[in-house]
Amino acid sequence: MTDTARYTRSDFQTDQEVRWCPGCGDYTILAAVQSFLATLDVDREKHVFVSGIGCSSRFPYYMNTYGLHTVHGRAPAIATGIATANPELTVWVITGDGDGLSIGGNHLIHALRRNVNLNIIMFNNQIYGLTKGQYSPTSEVGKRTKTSPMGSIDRPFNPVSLALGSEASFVARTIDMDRNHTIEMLDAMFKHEGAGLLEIYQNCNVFNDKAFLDLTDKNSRDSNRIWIRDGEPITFGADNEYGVVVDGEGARVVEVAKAGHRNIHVHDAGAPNPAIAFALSRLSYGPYGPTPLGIFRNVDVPSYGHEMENQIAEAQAAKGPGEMAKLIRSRGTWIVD
Amino acid sequence: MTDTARYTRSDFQTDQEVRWCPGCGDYTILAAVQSFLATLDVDREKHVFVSGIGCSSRFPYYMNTYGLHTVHGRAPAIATGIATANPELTVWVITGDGDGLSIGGNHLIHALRRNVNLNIIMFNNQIYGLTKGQYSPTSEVGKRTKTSPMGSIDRPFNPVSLALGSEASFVARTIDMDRNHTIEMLDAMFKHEGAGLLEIYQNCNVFNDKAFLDLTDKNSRDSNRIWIRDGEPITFGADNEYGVVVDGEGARVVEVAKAGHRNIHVHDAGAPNPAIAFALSRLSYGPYGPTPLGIFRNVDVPSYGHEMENQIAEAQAAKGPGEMAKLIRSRGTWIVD
Amino acid sequence: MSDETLTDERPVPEQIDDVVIRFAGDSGDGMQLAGTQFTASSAMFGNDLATLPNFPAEIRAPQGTIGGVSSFQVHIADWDILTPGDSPDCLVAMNPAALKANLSDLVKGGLLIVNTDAFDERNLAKAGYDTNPLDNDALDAYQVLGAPMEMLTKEAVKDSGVKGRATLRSKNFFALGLMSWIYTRPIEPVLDWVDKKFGTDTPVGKANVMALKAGYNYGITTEAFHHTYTIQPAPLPAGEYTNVVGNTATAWGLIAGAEQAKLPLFIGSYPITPATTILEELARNKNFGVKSFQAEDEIAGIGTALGAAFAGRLAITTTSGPGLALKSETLSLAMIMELPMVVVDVQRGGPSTGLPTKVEQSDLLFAMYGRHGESPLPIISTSTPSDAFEVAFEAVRIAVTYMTPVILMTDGYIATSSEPWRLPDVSALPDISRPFASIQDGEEFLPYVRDPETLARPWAIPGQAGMEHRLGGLEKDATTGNVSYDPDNHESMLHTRARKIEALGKSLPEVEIFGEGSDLVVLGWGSTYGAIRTAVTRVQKTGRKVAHVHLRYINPLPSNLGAVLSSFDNVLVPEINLGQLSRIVRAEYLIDTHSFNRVLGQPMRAREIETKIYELLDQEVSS
Amino acid sequence: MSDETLTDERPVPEQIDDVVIRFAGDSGDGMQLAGTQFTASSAMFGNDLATLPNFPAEIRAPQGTIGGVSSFQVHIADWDILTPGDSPDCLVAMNPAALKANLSDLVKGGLLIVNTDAFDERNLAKAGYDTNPLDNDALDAYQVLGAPMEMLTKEAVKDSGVKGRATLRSKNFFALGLMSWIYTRPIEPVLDWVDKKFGTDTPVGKANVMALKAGYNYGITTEAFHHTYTIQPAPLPAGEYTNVVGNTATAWGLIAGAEQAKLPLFIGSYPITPATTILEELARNKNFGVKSFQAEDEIAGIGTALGAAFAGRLAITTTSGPGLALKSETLSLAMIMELPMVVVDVQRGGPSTGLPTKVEQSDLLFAMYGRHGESPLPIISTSTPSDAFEVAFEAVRIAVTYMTPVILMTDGYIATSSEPWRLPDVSALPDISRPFASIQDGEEFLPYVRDPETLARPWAIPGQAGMEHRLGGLEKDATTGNVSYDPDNHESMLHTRARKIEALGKSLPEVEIFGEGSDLVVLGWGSTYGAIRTAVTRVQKTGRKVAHVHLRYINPLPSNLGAVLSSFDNVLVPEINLGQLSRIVRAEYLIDTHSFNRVLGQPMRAREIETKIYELLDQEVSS
Ligand SMILES: Cc1ncc(C[n+]2csc(CCOP(=O)(O)OP(=O)(O)O)c2C)c(N)n1
Ligand SMILES: Cc1ncc(C[n+]2csc(CCOP(=O)(O)OP(=O)(O)O)c2C)c(N)n1
Ligand code: SF4
Ligand code: SF4
Ligand SMILES: [Mg+2]
Ligand SMILES: [Mg+2]
Repeated sequence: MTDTARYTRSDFQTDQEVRWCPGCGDYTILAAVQSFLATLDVDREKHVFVSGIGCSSRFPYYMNTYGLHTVHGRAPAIATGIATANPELTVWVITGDGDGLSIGGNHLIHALRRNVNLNIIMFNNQIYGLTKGQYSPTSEVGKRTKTSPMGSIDRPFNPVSLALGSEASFVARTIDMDRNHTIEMLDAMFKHEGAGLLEIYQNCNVFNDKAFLDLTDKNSRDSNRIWIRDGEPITFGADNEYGVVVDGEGARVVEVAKAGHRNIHVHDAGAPNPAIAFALSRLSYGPYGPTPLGIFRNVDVPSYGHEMENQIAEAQAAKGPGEMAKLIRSRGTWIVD
Repeated sequence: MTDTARYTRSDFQTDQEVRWCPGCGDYTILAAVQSFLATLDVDREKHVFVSGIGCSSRFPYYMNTYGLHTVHGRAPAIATGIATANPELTVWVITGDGDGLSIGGNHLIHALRRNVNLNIIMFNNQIYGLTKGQYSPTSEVGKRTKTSPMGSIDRPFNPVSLALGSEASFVARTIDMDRNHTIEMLDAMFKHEGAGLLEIYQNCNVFNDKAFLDLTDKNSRDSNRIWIRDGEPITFGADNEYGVVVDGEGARVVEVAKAGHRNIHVHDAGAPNPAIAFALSRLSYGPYGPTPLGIFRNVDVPSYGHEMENQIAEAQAAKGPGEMAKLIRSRGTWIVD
Repeated sequence: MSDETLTDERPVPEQIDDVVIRFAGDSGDGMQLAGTQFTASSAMFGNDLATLPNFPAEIRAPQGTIGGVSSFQVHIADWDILTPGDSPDCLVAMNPAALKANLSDLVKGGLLIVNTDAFDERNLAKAGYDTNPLDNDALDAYQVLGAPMEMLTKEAVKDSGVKGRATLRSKNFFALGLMSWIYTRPIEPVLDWVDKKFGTDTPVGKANVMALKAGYNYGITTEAFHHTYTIQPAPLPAGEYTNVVGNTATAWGLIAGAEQAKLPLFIGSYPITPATTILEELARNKNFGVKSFQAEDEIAGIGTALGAAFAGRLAITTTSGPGLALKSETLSLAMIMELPMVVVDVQRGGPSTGLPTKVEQSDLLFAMYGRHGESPLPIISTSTPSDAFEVAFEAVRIAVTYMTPVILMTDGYIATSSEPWRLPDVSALPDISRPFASIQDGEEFLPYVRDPETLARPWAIPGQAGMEHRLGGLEKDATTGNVSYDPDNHESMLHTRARKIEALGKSLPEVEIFGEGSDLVVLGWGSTYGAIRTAVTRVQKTGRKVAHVHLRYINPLPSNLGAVLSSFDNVLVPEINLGQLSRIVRAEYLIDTHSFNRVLGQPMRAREIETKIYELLDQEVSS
Repeated sequence: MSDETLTDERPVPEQIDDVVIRFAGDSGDGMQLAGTQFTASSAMFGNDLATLPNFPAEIRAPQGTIGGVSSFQVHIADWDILTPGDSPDCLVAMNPAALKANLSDLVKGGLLIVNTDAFDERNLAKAGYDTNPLDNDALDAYQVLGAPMEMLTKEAVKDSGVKGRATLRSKNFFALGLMSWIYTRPIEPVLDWVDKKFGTDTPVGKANVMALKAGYNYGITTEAFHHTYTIQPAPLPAGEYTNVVGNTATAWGLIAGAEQAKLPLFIGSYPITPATTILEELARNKNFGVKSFQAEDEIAGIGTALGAAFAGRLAITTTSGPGLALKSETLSLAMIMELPMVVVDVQRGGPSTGLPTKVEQSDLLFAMYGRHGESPLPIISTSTPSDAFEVAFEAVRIAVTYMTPVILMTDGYIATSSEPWRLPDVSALPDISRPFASIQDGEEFLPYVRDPETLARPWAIPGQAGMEHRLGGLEKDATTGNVSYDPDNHESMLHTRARKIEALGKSLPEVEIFGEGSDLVVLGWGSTYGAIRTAVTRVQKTGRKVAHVHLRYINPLPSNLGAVLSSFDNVLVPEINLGQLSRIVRAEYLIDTHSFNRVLGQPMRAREIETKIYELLDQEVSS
């Protein structure tokens, strides 16, 4: 972030009316993203926002950048096309828990494993908002919705675990209410080369209000937000009285006093092996009870877009730039006179 | 397995000519599955084999059971329909690394998270066989194929990691050449309730011969096959001179003599937390060097098919069986005379 | 407030035959509810009716703006009506945006009821009004009646227990009360509903009741509202009626079909507007043994349905255009596997995401040809909300009898609108079951040997011993069903699959002609039924000869259709698309149809069809 | 073995005009290679030619069985031929299964060359022969020439360094050598190829050369083979030629299009037979700046292409039927976003997985109507392997000029067969580039304001300052492209998108009529070109009047097509489907076409069309 910012937030606002329900968590995320982009020294026209379908996926209409509001679930694939066609661009994917994990799950995991140069923001409200309240792949077991009137029997995904199982090189989690942390995560993802996934717990006050209460309620949040920070021991609670240890059974929450401070796990987001990041992702099975927030993994891997350009450069160096006249003769010719 | 078997292997063979290339690993897997089924006390007509498209996916034609050879990538979804429609059936999914992880990745991860009562066998030959040799989502970086003449730049999936990231309750791996181990894995998966994934390294001798040489070659296999067995310390090598330890950095291979036997990790496939299973899956990034084989995870979770039946029973208990005459009157009626 | 206040001190109301009323307000104003309740009272009162909800694609578009306006139109009458009406006779406008968005539809001289409290500067600006239309001559062409509904509602509910801004939520009940007064509707059905939904003891329940009565009383006490109206009950055929919404009728028809086919119902679907409520209604009825599966996407929706069909269940999948696109590949598989399945396409505005909450008939050619290779399927369509019950039942019958997927076409208008439905005697529904395959001991099971009449192949399901068999997407041998690359077998299988559709055609009823003469026939399908029938009837009343033919079956077309159409000089085909049925009819019968296409995201209007009919008739005369 | 042995001691060969030869053997026998090399020599020799490979759907079906037979047919001639021939004049059968599978096609009296070594009991049984056809009168109708090819090959290559069973691998080269002798083909081109591929010093290279020469010499030394044939070079127009396979020509046409459109090419595709080799050919040419992306599925294939199009690249996606089904939804999005893209559909046998390695023309109606909503797209088709270059180039031109996805239809026959192609002067290819959008300072960028002639909207790409804009699948305002729910705007946009196709139509060439008269015109599209033209020419030679019209453009149809077709009494439409173009033509022009449909997974045969033409002409006469 530079201090002589070229842009202000309003440079990233469009003239389109924002059409979310009053009180929706999407508003705060929009504001955070706009504010964040204004701090960057990246030409506005180099940003591209690509979304699927859902409440969250209307996002690009509100960003005064290039943008595509595409079809349900396909944003990671379409964005992959943009990002590999032109790796000079900064490509953002906006998706929801339904868009990104239900219909779009496959494109998401493939974009992650390929390490395509994308910044993927997943608005996880644990519900289908736009279609008016059906359970999603992150809804908890037992959730009653119009399509699960007796309670959902689907075991949910943990998006962070899924991403790590998909070889993601950057995975983080934040919550809509915490604007500063959201911006911190956006910044880290932006700086990371290749594919990043940022899961944002986002409140849908119409169809799934208070889903994240454990993490947002004044009384419970301090003891439930496990901040994970690279290079720091993982402690939390109002007085950092809780901590996380990692051993041969995985990661678990302990009282620091009992476990001893030197046994508290020091987080290493850059560890080449994703095993511990995965273990941390299992501290909670959703936004219930102590739940880690922050960057789980952040490792350097060359991005797909650049790898592709490298091969072209190599091919041109080896064979010379393509010549049509040569190509059509490459299978042998003969002359008829 | 009973000793007074009702069936012999030939009861599970069909009159269709087996159309794989001579020497293909698919033959040994077919034989193993047929032999295994013959040992079970399950009526032949209760088995259903469902596949997508690929060399491996021709499998159902050779099984004298009910079967579907469907469309590319969709077998887990179609099988989900069968298994939830009738949980009394034993439903097997046969898929390949292309079919199951490329086009079909989404259905696979959703079937796993839902814990649908399916036994999924993935033939991983790290190549597209049927379309004549393009790289697949499990092919190694740098692999040269017709669609990657300068080497693939796609980072591969580790199918076991992906399955664990998808909340799978049973995940195992074996290799086509080892018939006994294959049958042992099939048996464990069959006994497990809900979704199981068995990855089988399968040699495609035409388009990707010797991909698993580290694990099959006489000279290298002993030092590269890490057998993982529930309740046992993980040691391997001709003289069990190697072992695996798990600590705050993940799992790694050590010399038992140096690390000390009591530090060797004792495998717990039934651990509710998948973190250590995931750590084990990271011991290798493919069938190169020391690679774990066996059951990574095997936990009890109620199956989707039964959960669905339970809700129906509950609904009927609460509301009585459905009556059409009542249903059409449920929104209020009036009489016109 | 005592109940006496509700004693009718009503001046004799004017008796009218029918009225079209539109409730319009902000998405958050509860207009859908007010309209639905008004409809329910009218139904109970014995009127015939038809409704048309209309809402924005957003969950809640910005308050107070044109984009955020939601409306509900209802047509009530003392005669057998078929459409929600072309233009409202009465418009309730809860705010300036609602006025602006709907005024041009109101008939000149129509009744305009406005919530004057909402006409403040902020709201006027949001709606794009420079000056307040209530203050100038902008509304001179209408009878304008204003009421400060917010103030009155707040006042009325002050003892309910509801506090603050939330009190305003009941203003739709105020409007409903007032409208009930003006149109002499009973308010008891509404009171019953509130009781069931909230209980009359809860703050919300109390507030709604208080607001409703306040609105009604406001009519009584305010002279301005003393010109009231009444519409006599319609002479509907005797019977028991319910007011049914199209998607509900579809869901019920499918359940009835499953019952009569003696098969447990399995639905694999992915939510999509405007189809979702079919899935939701089926999910609610698990006590019928219904298994409802919310899939990860549409491909899995039809995939699970296909699996369930193989397992011997009645397989259903429901969707709208974009989802139908995703089902295409698996539908072709289901076709070649010859497994029964009903695929419901609730058409919406296209292409792409299009106008997702609006009506369109533009998936017809897609349903016909939307699969690679030669992949013919039966297509059946529903004309009205209640017709959906019968059509869904019929789709099940065809699927099971002919062992084929069937595409059932409905649309966003039928899906969400309602009409009175005379309840059928469900115990008299036909048995449409077809036994599973069976073989003698030692006999070889041949999964592709067909019934000579229907050409249906046998259905053997996992669990049945001795009939183990494999199905696949590769071309199959004509008897064993094994993979066959034989050229002649392939060609013959293509013809056989086509002939199965023809076999179905032979068993179907011929089309009926409504009307006579040979000048002009209007040919329609789907939700244009009411508009076409109304238009044709009106023209007929003038003594001109014009006929109406409406299709339920589109593939195959009814056997006498070609002859019927050829017996007319003109064939007019009104469609909410750019001429899709027209194209099919042209190719089939080489008849030079007149396409009439209005694609506005709205139901067809009878008046426009009427105009078009006259245009053609007059051309005919003058030429 | 010294080179002298190759000195021609040839008796004067019989001069023939053309010959159709089919090499047939087990999938593992290398028949595709033998055929390809025979073709290459003939091409170098100056003959005109056409080829037809044919292989099983399995990678390697069970050895020795009918299902495992692979064949390669080539037609060589001293005149301008158009098809690989209906029936071979000469059949090479490497084993009993190959004989059984192909014999019925061989013309009576034709030359039959068999590898006698393969006719042992095991192979005969696998092929389903009870007795050895070489030993009885089964082959009396043919000229049978046997050679113990395996024994001779083994013997010939014994010093090559290749050992054991592997020596047998060269038997295809033995057969090739023998055939080169019989048909007086030069073997030098084959020697060159072996050198390039294996090097003549490697064991495999040596073995192949040795086997080739041995086969040739066997012809010289064995009296039985002393009746040889020669076919003079064809009087092809002067120029430089290559023998091009359809999919390669398609790939090259796309590259040429990208070059002339001044856009880097991006292909996002998922492998599928018979389209894969286009992706593979493009992947090979990264030095042209081609970015080739092997996607996770077809949806991602077109998805990435759409993204690349938005980013300002020439976007390509290639597939076959099942994949086209999966692309439907995104294709509709690309259509409404009005982004340029070429979608190549290499049609194969359907429905479902169908006959994946065989030819069919059954995706035409799917290409036309295979999207939900009103979603019109240009459709263009290629008639021959070399035509594919031009058509692919033209598809790029249309996509970029009109800002639209274009569907390019080809098929499994064109994809895999080859013909001599006179190389175009690529430096003279037209510039088909269209500048990206630009605006004046302060001007507002309006992404949906159109070019008045083409109706193309401007193309502004990320990275261009001041033109930031958002595209989506919801209906869009006619100028700003912002979301619009306005009813009239929607209807008008539907018409505008339809008019864009019409605008394209106006710019396209009219169809040309080959032939004259008014009795009968044969209307075709795609790979039936050669068969139709051959049939029509043959009939014309008898003095009867019959014409041929072949379509390159199918949507929109050429502007004069209706008039042209109406000027004939009969319109015959031969198609490898159940009448799809026929249906389009009927709907469009109300012409009662005669469909002629053969759907055998094989190219149309000229002879069958010829028969059909006579049938119609004679009916005409007698009626
Ligand atoms: C192909 C297709 N299927 C289904 C839909 C309907 N649909 C639109 S958004 C949505 C789910 C949205 O959920 P999510 O991604 O969580 O977004 P949210 O609205 O909660 O932000 C669905 C099912 C569609 N538009 N297209
Ligand atoms: C929709 C669709 N896309 C593509 C194909 C082509 N295809 C068939 S099998 C296959 C890949 C098979 O790979 P894998 O699953 O690994 O199976 P294997 O042949 O290696 O056993 C592909 C791309 C197809 N049949 N259908
Ligand atoms: S429905 Fe939920 S997610 Fe959608 S805009 Fe409203 S509050 Fe936000
Ligand atoms: S191509 Fe490979 S995987 Fe397929 S049958 Fe042959 S050896 Fe097996
Ligand atoms: Mg959501
Ligand atoms: Mg494979």
